[in-house]
Order: sequence, then C-alpha cells, then structure tokens
Amino acid sequence: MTRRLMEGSEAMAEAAVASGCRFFAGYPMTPFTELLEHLARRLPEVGGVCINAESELEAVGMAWGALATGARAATGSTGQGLSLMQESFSEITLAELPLVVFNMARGQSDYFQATRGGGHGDYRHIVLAPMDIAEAVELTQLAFHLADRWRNPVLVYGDYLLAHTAEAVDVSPMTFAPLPPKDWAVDGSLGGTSRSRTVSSLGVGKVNRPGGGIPAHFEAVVPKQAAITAEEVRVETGFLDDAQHVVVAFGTPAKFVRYVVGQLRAEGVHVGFVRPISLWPFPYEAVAAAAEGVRSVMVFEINGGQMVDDVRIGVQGKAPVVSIGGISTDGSGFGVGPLLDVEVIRGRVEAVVSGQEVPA
Amino acid sequence: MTTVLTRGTVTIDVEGCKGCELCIPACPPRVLTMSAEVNGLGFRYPQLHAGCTGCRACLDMCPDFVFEVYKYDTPVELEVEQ
Amino acid sequence: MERELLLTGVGGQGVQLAAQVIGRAAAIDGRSVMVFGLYSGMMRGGSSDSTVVVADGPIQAPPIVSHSWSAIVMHHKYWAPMVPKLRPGAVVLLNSSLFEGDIDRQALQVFDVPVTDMAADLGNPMGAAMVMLGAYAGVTGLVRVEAAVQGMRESLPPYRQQHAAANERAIRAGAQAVEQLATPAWETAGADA
Amino acid sequence: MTAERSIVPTGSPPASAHRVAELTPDLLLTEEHQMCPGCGEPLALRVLLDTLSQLGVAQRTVAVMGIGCYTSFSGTMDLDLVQALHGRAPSVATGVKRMLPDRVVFTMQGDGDMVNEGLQEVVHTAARGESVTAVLLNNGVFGETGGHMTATSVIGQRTKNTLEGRDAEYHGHPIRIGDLLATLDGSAYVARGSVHNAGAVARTKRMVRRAFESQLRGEGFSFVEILTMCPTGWFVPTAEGPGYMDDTLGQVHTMGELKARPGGGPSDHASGALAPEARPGGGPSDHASGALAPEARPGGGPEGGVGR
Repeated sequence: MTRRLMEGSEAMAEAAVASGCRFFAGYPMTPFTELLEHLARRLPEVGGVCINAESELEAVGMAWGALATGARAATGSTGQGLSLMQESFSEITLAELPLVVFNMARGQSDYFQATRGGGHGDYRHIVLAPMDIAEAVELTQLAFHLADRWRNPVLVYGDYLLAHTAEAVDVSPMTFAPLPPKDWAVDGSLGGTSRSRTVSSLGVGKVNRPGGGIPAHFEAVVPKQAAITAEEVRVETGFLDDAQHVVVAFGTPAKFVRYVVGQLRAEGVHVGFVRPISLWPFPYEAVAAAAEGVRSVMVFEINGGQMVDDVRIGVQGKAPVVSIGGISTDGSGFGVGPLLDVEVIRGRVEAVVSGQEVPA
Repeated sequence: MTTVLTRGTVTIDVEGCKGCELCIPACPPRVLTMSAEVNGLGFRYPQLHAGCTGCRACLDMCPDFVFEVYKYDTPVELEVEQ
Repeated sequence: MERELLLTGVGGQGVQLAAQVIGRAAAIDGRSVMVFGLYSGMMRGGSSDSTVVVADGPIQAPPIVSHSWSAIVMHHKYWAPMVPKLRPGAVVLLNSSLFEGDIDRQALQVFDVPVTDMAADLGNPMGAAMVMLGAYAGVTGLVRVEAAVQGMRESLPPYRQQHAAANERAIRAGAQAVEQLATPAWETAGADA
Repeated sequence: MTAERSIVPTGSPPASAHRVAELTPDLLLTEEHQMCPGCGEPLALRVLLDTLSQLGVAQRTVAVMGIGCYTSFSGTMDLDLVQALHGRAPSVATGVKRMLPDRVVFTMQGDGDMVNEGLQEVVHTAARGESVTAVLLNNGVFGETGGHMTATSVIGQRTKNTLEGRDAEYHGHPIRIGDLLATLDGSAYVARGSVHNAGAVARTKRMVRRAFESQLRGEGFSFVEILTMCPTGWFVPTAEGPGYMDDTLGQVHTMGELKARPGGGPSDHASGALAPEARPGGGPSDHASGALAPEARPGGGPEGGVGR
C-alpha cells in the first residue's frame, strides 16, 4: 500500500477517478473549488472530461447529459450552489440517473437541503457524510456504486475541514458487487429501428412502447426509497453498552465528538456516541436503541438545529433530546468557528452530564 | 366537359385532418379545396381536383401528415366540368 | 500514539510548506498523518497557522487540535492564541532571530534556533522554515531528517525544483544545529511500515 | 366553381404511379400528434427528421428535448433521446456530446424554453463552440400554457399577458436570438428559416442540412431558428397563421443565413446567403423601424406613458 499526503479535495477527486467517473462539471465556490481544480487536471489524463460550467444550473445539466449516455458522472458545489441545482436533482432522480453530487459545504447548515432536498416531488438522495479523508475516499467510491445500484443520486456531504485537511491516504479502486448493464442508456445507435430509447423523468416512452406515464412512473420510482432505507443505513456507534448519555454527530464534527467521548470514557464518564454515516437513510433504529434507558441524547451539529429533528424521530420520546451544537463560523463564513474545539465540545457534554444548562 | 393534363396525385388521410387549411393556398396549381362535409373529428378536409403536378407542397405544409404524393408514370387527362 | 505539532507564523514565512513537508515525511516514514492549514486571504503578512498530527495507528484527533505535544513558532505575531493549546511540557522550537515577547520557559521545553539568521547565512533567506523543520526533525525525530528532505522534494512543484538543493542544505543545517533527539517523539525511530 | 369541379379520388394510391413523398417521415413512429390545427411545429419536425434520414445519421444521433408543446414528439420520434428540463437542453446536450463525440447531437427547444428560461445555456453552449446543433422552434409565444408573451414576442403582439399588445416601454424588447448567437466566436453556422409556405420549408430544410453538415465537419456550434405558426396562441384563424407570422415575427426575426464558416461550401442561397430574404413591399428594416420607432421609446410621445 502506498500512501500519499493529499488534501481531502484531491483525495476525493482521485477516488472519483478510481471509481470510473469520467465526466464532471462544476462552478468554483469555496470550499468546493479545489475538488473542481483536481478533476479539471485529472479527468483529461484518464480520457475523461471536466467542464468549467458557466453556472451551477449548467453544471448539473451537463452531468445529466453525460449520465444519460451511461457514463459515470458527477457534479458538485457548496450548499449555495446546490440550491441552484435542486430542480435538476428532482428530475434526475425521477429519470433514475445515477448522479453523484459533492457538497463541500460551509459547515453543516445544508443538512435539510441534503436530506430533504429543495426540489419538487417525491425524491430522495442517498447522503453519505465522511468524517475524515480516509473515509471520504471510501464513501466517494461507494457513492458511485450505490448510484448505479439504485439508479438514484447519491450526495457526498463534505465541508471545509474535509476539503482542506491533508492525510496520507491510499486511493486504490475498491471492489463492489457486480452491477446490471446500463441497457437504458442512449448511445444514438437505435434511431429508425423502432427500438430507440428515451431517458426521461416524465415516465414517457415511445408511442410503440409507452411507459406508464407520470403516475405509473412515480409509482415505480418512489418505492425504491423503502428498499434503500432497508438496505443502505450506515452508522458508527461507540461506548453505548452502559452509556447514560449519548452524543449524536455527523461529518467532521463527529470526529471531534468521538474524540471527546473517548476522553470522557477514559475518565469514567458513562457517555457513548452515535455517528450517522448515511444521513439518508438515517439510522433511526440505531438512535432508538442508543436512547434506551439513557438520561440524555445530545446532538452536536454546526447549524441552528437540523439533524436534531431526525434524532427526535429516532428517540421517540424515550429520552430528553438536547441540542449542544450551534452556529459556528469565522468571518469567512466557511463553517470553521469556535465550536469546532475539543474543549468547547467537552464542556458542553459535561454540562449536560452534570445536569447544568448548556452554555448558549 | 373538358380535360386537364394531370401529372400527379395525392392520397389524403381524411380522418387524420384537423382542417387547418394550410394546404389550400400552399398548392401551386390551386387544385385543393376544403370539403363541405366533415370527418369523424368534425373537421372539414381537403379534396383534390384535376391538375395536380405532384409537387409535394401540400405535404410540406400539412402539420398532420395526411398527404402522400404520387406522380403518374404517364400524365393523364382528367375530365373537369366547365 | 499520536503526536501533535502546531505551527504559527506570518504569511510568506513558509509555514504551510513546512507543514506539508512534515506531513509527506511522516507518510514516507510509514506513519498516519493529518495536516490542516488555516491562513488568511493575504499570501503575505497575515496569520498562517497549521496543524500536523502524526500517529502510529489511525488518527483519532480531529483536524483542529486543542492539546498539542509540540509547536514551531516562526514569529510572535500570532503566537498568543496558540499558548493555551499546548500541553504542559510541550516542545517549542522558537525562531530566536525574530521572536519578541514572553514565553514561559518553565512550563514549556523551549529550543531557541535562530533560523532566519541561519537561512541568511546559508544564502537562502527564504529558507528559514526549512532550517526550522530540520531542527524540529533533529530535536524530536517526529520525522526522520532523510524523510524530511524527500518530503521537501515531493512538495515542490516542478517549477520550483531549482530550490530543492538549497532547501536540502537548509534542512540539514537545522538538524545539525540542535541536540539530536533531545525530546524524542517516538520510543523508536521510524515506524514498522 | 369548386362544388361543380370533379373531385379526384384520394382514398388509395392510383395504379401506374410512383410515390414521390411519403405520408410520414421515416423517423416518426406515428403521424398522430396532439398539436393544434395549423401548428407549424410538425412541419419543422418533418424538415428535421427528413434531413437526418437523408444524411444517413439516424443510427448515430441523440436528440435532447426541451419542454413545450413539441415535447410530445419525444414519444413519436424514432431516435435515441434525452428529455431535458425547461431551458436546460443545451447543457444536457453538452454532456451527451462530450461523452459521445462521434455522434450527431441536436436539441429541440421552443422560444420560451431557449430564449426565456435557458438563455444563458444556449449562449454559453454557442460560445464554447460545442459541437451540437440547436434547433429553435420560434413562434413568439408560450403555446403550451395557452398564449403568453415570450422573449421573442414582437412589439405589438397580443398575448394573454400583453392584452394590449407588447409595449416596448412596459414589456421590453424582443431578443433576436439568432443574431445574438451569430456574434459569438464559437458559433459556426447560424440561420433563421420558417415554415409559413412551401418555399420557406424548402429553404429551411437546406439550412437544417447545412447545420448538421457543419456539426459533422466539427466546426463548432450550429443553430437553426425556425419560425413556426401558432394560430392558437396568436388568436388567429388557422388559415391566417402563415400570413400573420410573415407580417409580425417574420418582420423582426428576419429570415436568412446569418453566419456560415467560409470553409463550409457554397450556400444554396448563392448571393443571398448572408442577407435577409428580400420581400415584396419593402425590406424588413421598414417594419422594424416602425416597431421600434423613436416616438415609441420612453418619453418619446404620449403613447409611451404606462404610468411609470
């Protein structure tokens, strides 16, 4: 195994290339920019294409076209740019195209956007939230596999820390279960044969082989969500066996929380953690199990309180749910602020454990 | 009665016609007229008279693809009422 | 075991490059490593901090470190906020050519290295950070000096390779200027891998 | 006279005759569609599909469709096809073409789709010189929603949201998208035709052919704007559609080849290739200057006042 020091952006770009991604389109925005830079350099080296799209709207449209040909393709931005792409995300999901989206977010305030989406209609994206570079390399490759497996978009939720932290990592292609052929993709070869293909979000086929139309199409696409929910939940837990308090966190802040929990455990404090790796499907069952018999379930997230809703759904009132995160940013707005500090987090956990108020 | 030299002819899918009349002025020899009767959809439709040249202008101007254009192997004389 | 290093200086002193070199050197030595840099928009003159964590197993620490085993201080301008992040007894390498101000020499193990003067004497005034990382490698062995040299070469883009030889001289000069392994980072030098 | 003239039977092909033009283009799965009577879009569709057939490229072509009335052709065109969102077809086509560079890729969009919702997409795709052919069906109206103003609606045009006619001061000016795209270095072939009479159809077919030939030569972005009749959205009888088109849209969006690469071979239009078509009764500039006359500009006269 050769490990090389790479920033997260470069490592994720290398992981995309290792996954067979051959098309990327994006528009610069901090902290997504370096991912675009690396793909602009790397994709042509492997016979792929990276387009500096003139807007996020165009970036996602270009990826849509590339996906329709059966290529592995991706786009990305920060949450602000993803806001512009939401209409296409909805329709790409209904067109059952395996898009991979990178959100190199500014903090964690895109949790709702990622898990609920800002687009129209009954659509869901699988959302994977790595906590560090090594995991980002794995989850990026998993994202391309899951997108193809389910013919459903997968969003990789990163952030400034993930983009700009460097780790020595090995980006070798991972092996996954075989996938069915992409016989739905267009290659232009079937014109005039009465067997020509249509890639559409509208459920409309050709008149000689009509799809079921919009109602039947929705009926066919939406039930996938239940299957994904059953099969694709990913979560890490720790120290839950005799825990009296549980902290739930995701993404890079979860690495801080895990560290704090490890410290407190070493000092004999009965605290455990739950780290959702898939934000959708959310690990409700793991949260429910963790909440059994504990005195509190804390939620640490760098936003005004978003994942706490899902934690409450999981806890189902079995324990008090306490939000110990908050908005935390520096002047740049990139989401690295004073809350991302082991001592601060430790202080907030200890305050709850000791029954004090959480500092505002 | 007199006769008109006629080089071409058309078939008309009367039931596919939506009665837009775009073919009527499009026809260079002016041998198309709209029917007095209506088809199953309730539209009047074009009718052909002697003198068609087989030029395909009607086909090119028909949004509903009701025309097919033919040329006689040998031009025919068709009778026309005066 | 995890060893943390915080670096502080002003933009343009080479702090980010030094962190990159140590990171690459640690990877060459077969250890796990994490590097995180925070710097203001200005390329020169603004704050420039970096964090390096090296471990002999998977790294548990998050990229923003609260308790550091060691520090490199290239300049005093942004030094004060770093002080509370150092463990008692932390190893601190101080650029004594430029540093002005107070430092608690009882609570910290301070090594004064006049790296800016040394770099100037070497005819490489921009190489102070390289002298410093050589000195740090010498004092702590967090990374081997040879690995630091190789990591420096890998860190330079093709259009800057002409600086490699001067940087290597700077690293070695720094390493020779200090007491070897005065405060060793590891029980044995180099990892198994 | 008509009642008396004998009617020639047209129910079935005659004996001793040969077919010179087929009912349905080769690349249509059915001649049936749900366009309104007198619609120009099926005429443009025939032009497009016949050209693809004649070029022999149907089995290496991908169509990318916008959203409008013509979207229903997605189900009847016998072509590999990607359905895009409103406005986004040029970007989707870009992704298709970049992954399948040896295929013929074209878009079909209406004026609402291309010039309103997706203006920047087509502009940037043209500027990049993307090797795709964009086909615009321009009728100056949102037909599918029932007759509303678009960015190409001409001054004075009555629509459901310009009931007194499009007023430049209140509603702004129409965009001549073809002229705009022709200014970009990445565009190789730009032309504007129409389907309002058989001669125009024939000229438009040559433009479409030249656009695809330009793509096949890899010259860059090619563009054919086709003015089409929308009698429903224009609130005119179907038979008056062609004349209305010529008198309104045709006077502002003047027909002709706007740009062709010098290496692209001689134009079928010969000397008239890069000039608007000559028209009887005065050149297009007369009408255009009437529509945009100085006195109609803000502050230019009493008609200009709309309470702003």
